[in-house]
Amino acid sequence: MRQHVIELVYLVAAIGFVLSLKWMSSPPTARRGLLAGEIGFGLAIAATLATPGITGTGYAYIAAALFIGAAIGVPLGLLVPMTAMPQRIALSHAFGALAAALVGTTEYYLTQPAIGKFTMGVLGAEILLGFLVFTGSLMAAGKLQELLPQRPITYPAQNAINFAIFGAACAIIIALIFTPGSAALIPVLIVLALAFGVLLIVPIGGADMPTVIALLNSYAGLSGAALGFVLDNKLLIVAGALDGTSGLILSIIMCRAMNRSFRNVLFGAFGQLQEPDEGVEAGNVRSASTDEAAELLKLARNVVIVPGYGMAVAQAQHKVRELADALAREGVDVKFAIHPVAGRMPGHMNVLLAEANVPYDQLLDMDEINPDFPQTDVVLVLGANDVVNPAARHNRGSPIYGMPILEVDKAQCVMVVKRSMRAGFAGIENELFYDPKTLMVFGDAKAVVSELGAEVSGVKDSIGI
Amino acid sequence: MRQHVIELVYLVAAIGFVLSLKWMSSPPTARRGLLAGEIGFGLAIAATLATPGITGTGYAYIAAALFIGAAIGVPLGLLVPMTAMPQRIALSHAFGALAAALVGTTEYYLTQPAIGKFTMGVLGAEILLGFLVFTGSLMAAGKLQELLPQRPITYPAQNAINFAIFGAACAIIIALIFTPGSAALIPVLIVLALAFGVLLIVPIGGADMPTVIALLNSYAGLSGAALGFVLDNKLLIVAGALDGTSGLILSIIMCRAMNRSFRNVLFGAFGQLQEPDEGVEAGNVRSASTDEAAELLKLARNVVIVPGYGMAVAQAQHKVRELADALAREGVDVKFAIHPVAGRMPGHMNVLLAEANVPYDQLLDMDEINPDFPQTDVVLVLGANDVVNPAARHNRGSPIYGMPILEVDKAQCVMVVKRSMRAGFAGIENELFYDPKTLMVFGDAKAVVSELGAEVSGVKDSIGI
Amino acid sequence: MSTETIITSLFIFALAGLLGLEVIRRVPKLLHTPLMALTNALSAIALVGSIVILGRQESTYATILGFIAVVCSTINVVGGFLITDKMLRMFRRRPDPGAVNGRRDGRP
Amino acid sequence: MSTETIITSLFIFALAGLLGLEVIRRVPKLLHTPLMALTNALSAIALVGSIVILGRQESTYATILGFIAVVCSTINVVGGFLITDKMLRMFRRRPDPGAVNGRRDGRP
Ligand SMILES: NC(=O)c1ccc[n+]([C@@H]2O[C@H](COP(=O)([O-])OP(=O)(O)OC[C@H]3O[C@@H](n4cnc5c(N)ncnc54)[C@H](OP(=O)(O)O)[C@@H]3O)[C@@H](O)[C@H]2O)c1
Ligand SMILES: NC(=O)c1ccc[n+]([C@@H]2O[C@H](COP(=O)([O-])OP(=O)(O)OC[C@H]3O[C@@H](n4cnc5c(N)ncnc54)[C@H](OP(=O)(O)O)[C@@H]3O)[C@@H](O)[C@H]2O)c1
Repeated sequence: MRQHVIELVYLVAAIGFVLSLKWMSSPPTARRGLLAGEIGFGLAIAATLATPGITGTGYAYIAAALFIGAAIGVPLGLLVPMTAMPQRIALSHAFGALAAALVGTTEYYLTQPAIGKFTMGVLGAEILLGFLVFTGSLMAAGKLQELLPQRPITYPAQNAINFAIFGAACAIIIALIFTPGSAALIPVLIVLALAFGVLLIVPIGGADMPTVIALLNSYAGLSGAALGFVLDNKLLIVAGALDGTSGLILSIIMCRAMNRSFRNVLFGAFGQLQEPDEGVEAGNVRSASTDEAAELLKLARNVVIVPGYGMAVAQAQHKVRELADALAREGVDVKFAIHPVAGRMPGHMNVLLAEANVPYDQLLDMDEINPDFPQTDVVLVLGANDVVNPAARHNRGSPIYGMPILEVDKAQCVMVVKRSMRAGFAGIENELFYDPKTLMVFGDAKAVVSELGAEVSGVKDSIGI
Repeated sequence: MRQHVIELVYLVAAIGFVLSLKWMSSPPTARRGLLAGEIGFGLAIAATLATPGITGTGYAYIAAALFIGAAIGVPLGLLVPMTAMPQRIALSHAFGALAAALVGTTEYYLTQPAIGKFTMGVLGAEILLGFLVFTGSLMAAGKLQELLPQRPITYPAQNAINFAIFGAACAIIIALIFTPGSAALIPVLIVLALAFGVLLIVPIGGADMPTVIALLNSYAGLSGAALGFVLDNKLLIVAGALDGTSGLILSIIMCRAMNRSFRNVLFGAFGQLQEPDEGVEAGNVRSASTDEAAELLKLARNVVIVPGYGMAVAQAQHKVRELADALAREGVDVKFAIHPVAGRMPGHMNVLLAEANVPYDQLLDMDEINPDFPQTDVVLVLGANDVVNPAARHNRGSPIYGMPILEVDKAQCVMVVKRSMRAGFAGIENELFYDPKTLMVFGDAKAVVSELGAEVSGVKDSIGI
Repeated sequence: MSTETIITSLFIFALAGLLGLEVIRRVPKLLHTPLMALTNALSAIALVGSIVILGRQESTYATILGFIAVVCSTINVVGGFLITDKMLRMFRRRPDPGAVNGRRDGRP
Repeated sequence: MSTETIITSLFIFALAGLLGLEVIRRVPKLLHTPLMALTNALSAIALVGSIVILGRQESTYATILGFIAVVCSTINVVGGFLITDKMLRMFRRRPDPGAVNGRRDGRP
């Protein structure tokens, strides 16, 4: 009876989860969505605590574990800066996958050898996926945090080795299906899964990490659903399916925005260290001081600001907002152009600019803004590089060839703010910087932008008052 | 084992059903949606025929029943004219509900008295809903086909009687829950349900019939899902839930388009016979011949055609298309304005005009076209009445007060084609007809429109050649 | 029906209902009539229940009611799919170039 | 796990997956980062499995693994919801009148 009430609560929680994601469809309803998710989660936990069979010590342990988890989770939630969000998300995939994998493993030891064939198959897949996502996500987080080399690491027979490991893991699962009692196979499976997770990520370049994270998210969802099958817990199945489709859709969107195929991301070793690209003639570079740049900005009728990863690194979003406001007071029409893969995470620039109180309806998507560039007086490229690289349009040899870009080179004048002539995440040269209509303004994005802001509004004050 | 394969096929069928509805989201994918539905249905039937326990005679009977059903269904599908679609749909709800109700009843007799409490409750609800929808839909079809009086029929203590019947039915279900063996109660329940279905529809006016049909659709879906609970058939549950939500959403959309509440539709006896509305002064009516009307149409720069139920009755859609083409050849800009509840069914006008090959992107929704009326030279109202009645805007006493309308009275000139000064479905006068800028062109819509078409293109020929 | 089955059924009902809400809300007004015809056909899936009842021949009573039920459902499914098909065939996006010049009158 | 349960689970998985596809496709690019944080938190629902394992104390082994699992999941759920909340708070539609005139610099 009590079990049935618990399951009914799980049903309510599942509906809450669905509504939660549904309400993420627009900013005004998103907070309601968060609430629905929280309520669903809370109900599910409360119901679970009423499960028959939990002992007194059990409750003590649970309380301790919940406390420790919360003590780590709260600072992780509140203190992690927005720029580190991709690593943060990768890290939490690692935690989540580890938890699911451990539950699966424990479940195996508690119920073996009386495990049905199908259950054993699902359980094996769950353990494989769980531990794979665990190390894979750790690797991804390491690369993003630049603790590990971002460049893809390739070695001979890489694919062969990977396939061999994967094959061995599958063979173990098949063996377990027929002799579920061979408990000794489980540690082997776990080691193989851990190794596979590492090896899978090693040859993938940092630029593809966000896609990989979304894919790992999808796998984590699958493993959660598999756990639901094993524990006959429908809430886990629903949550896993939702999580899995979310990861899948996000990775598809990212691949599409970069014009790459899945296979490519997983096996292409995108961004391999390249010889300096011959396609770009290292012509003259025109650079400008912030004074000159500010003057140009003030004279423009309209300015489009293109933020990129550099803005995130420099934490320049607040200064950007101030500059935009100052320009608006000068009567300049200011817009923001957001490339779908600018930054390191889908929606990265949106979150940062939202943090700086830029209203979200002033941020324009690539498709909306591209037709406007020919009529734009000045484009201010702020720490963006790959997403404005014209090589994507015409240089068939470039690794980013075919990726849709922000066509800033069609504007009257382009100002690029970055610290050096170094390449962006894809590791390739950008001919835009050598274009005669491009002005480079070297320096840290935050410093440059705050100077620009001061100059624009300062000059105004001396005239206006 | 075989049972499990059947269930897996049902899963595939359920996915087919979902995709089927999903692909109805745009005309280009809609035919694929239909195919998905058909494949799913076919698979489900094929799997069901493999159910263990079906006898040889059983197969013979099944073949015979399928044959008879198809022999009736094919002509019903191919021959029913588009204008009779609402009745057709009501009628098939009746068939569907009857089938579900009969299956539920049989299931009761076959398994009683060994029926669990919850199952009995669901079964009782299923039988009640099924038979209720059966007679209710028959009544609705009768009203729409004008076999029954369309005016709402009210009598003293109507609501009290309805509640009493409903209460009695609920009491019987409760009794059955506690003594599932009292088989004699079932016929009583059935009779009450049948009576309730009739009495529920009697006081509802013809104008509300389409909403009622959508609601009955929703009930039918619920009863199908309930049957799925009883038979533990997940495919039935999925199909029932989809059907139920579809009916619900359509009835909500209709209610919203008519600015009415559900309660209102079910208990309001909308459209009660009214005294001739004092709000309308029976002023002068200007009428025109088709010659004059054709002349005016040709002189216009732009014409908006507003089709209504009269166009459907007169089957004038092909002639309308010809007229529109003729006007387009004269250089007149022709658009169609479709009110959400024009006709007798959601999307009614769209289907008719599609039948006449009017491309669907030339049909404008109310919200799109309303701002254009002040700049429109001539509006041609073709057998529409309630949907262009300005009383909805300002006459608080009118039963259609608050319903959003096509604001044709804001155009420069309005031509109304109908047979007489009679009222439309809501049974109320229309002051638009007395407006000085309105010209009435009396006659059957098809006849008038073909004359107009002839005159417009005839005159053109005599000038052009 | 065990309590477990009931809860399972409720899960499926809730998920399918939410899915229905999502999916059907996206159907444009344009296609509401075909949608009604299509759901009509799909809801005739109660046919699978009546086929089993009719086929198992457990009592005369069941046979008679099952027969009627199979006939009714078949009418719906056949008619419903045919009508949907007929309607969907009619929807065209752009006029074919000839039609604008009146060379085709659009009659079926 | 009986075959019946498996089929039920497959139904639920399929329906939830379809629902996920429908629902998540509608999330605008703008909200993709909060979406990732939110699904992160929700997927930590594996917590319900680990709570039971930890609570039942069926073996030392189970207790240890269960403890780690509960801690990991709790980190995710708490962190995930907090981050989502933090991000969603930041989204504003229109600049408040004062902000345009630079009276507020938008810093948190
Ligand atoms: N967003 C996603 O979801 C996603 C997913 C997958 C892949 N990616 C990849 O990530 C890349 C995103 O492109 P992007 O144009 O935004 O960035 P980017 O190509 O990585 O370029 C960033 C630029 O910012 C500059 N920079 C770094 N720190 C700076 C600072 N403190 N001040 C000023 N400038 C600074 C760097 O130049 P200096 O070192 O000279 O300063 C660098 O060239 C693409 O390659 C994309 O494919 C993104
Ligand atoms: N579409 C839906 O989903 C839906 C749902 C619920 C309710 N309704 C109700 O249905 C009504 C629809 O409004 P409507 O403006 O389309 O139609 P209407 O108000 O019913 O008016 C139709 C008009 O067409 C004229 N007519 C009939 N046969 C004709 C013929 N052969 N030739 C020329 N004219 C003819 C009639 O006038 P004469 O007799 O003088 O010719 C009548 O006034 C509304 O009241 C609406 O609320 C529709």
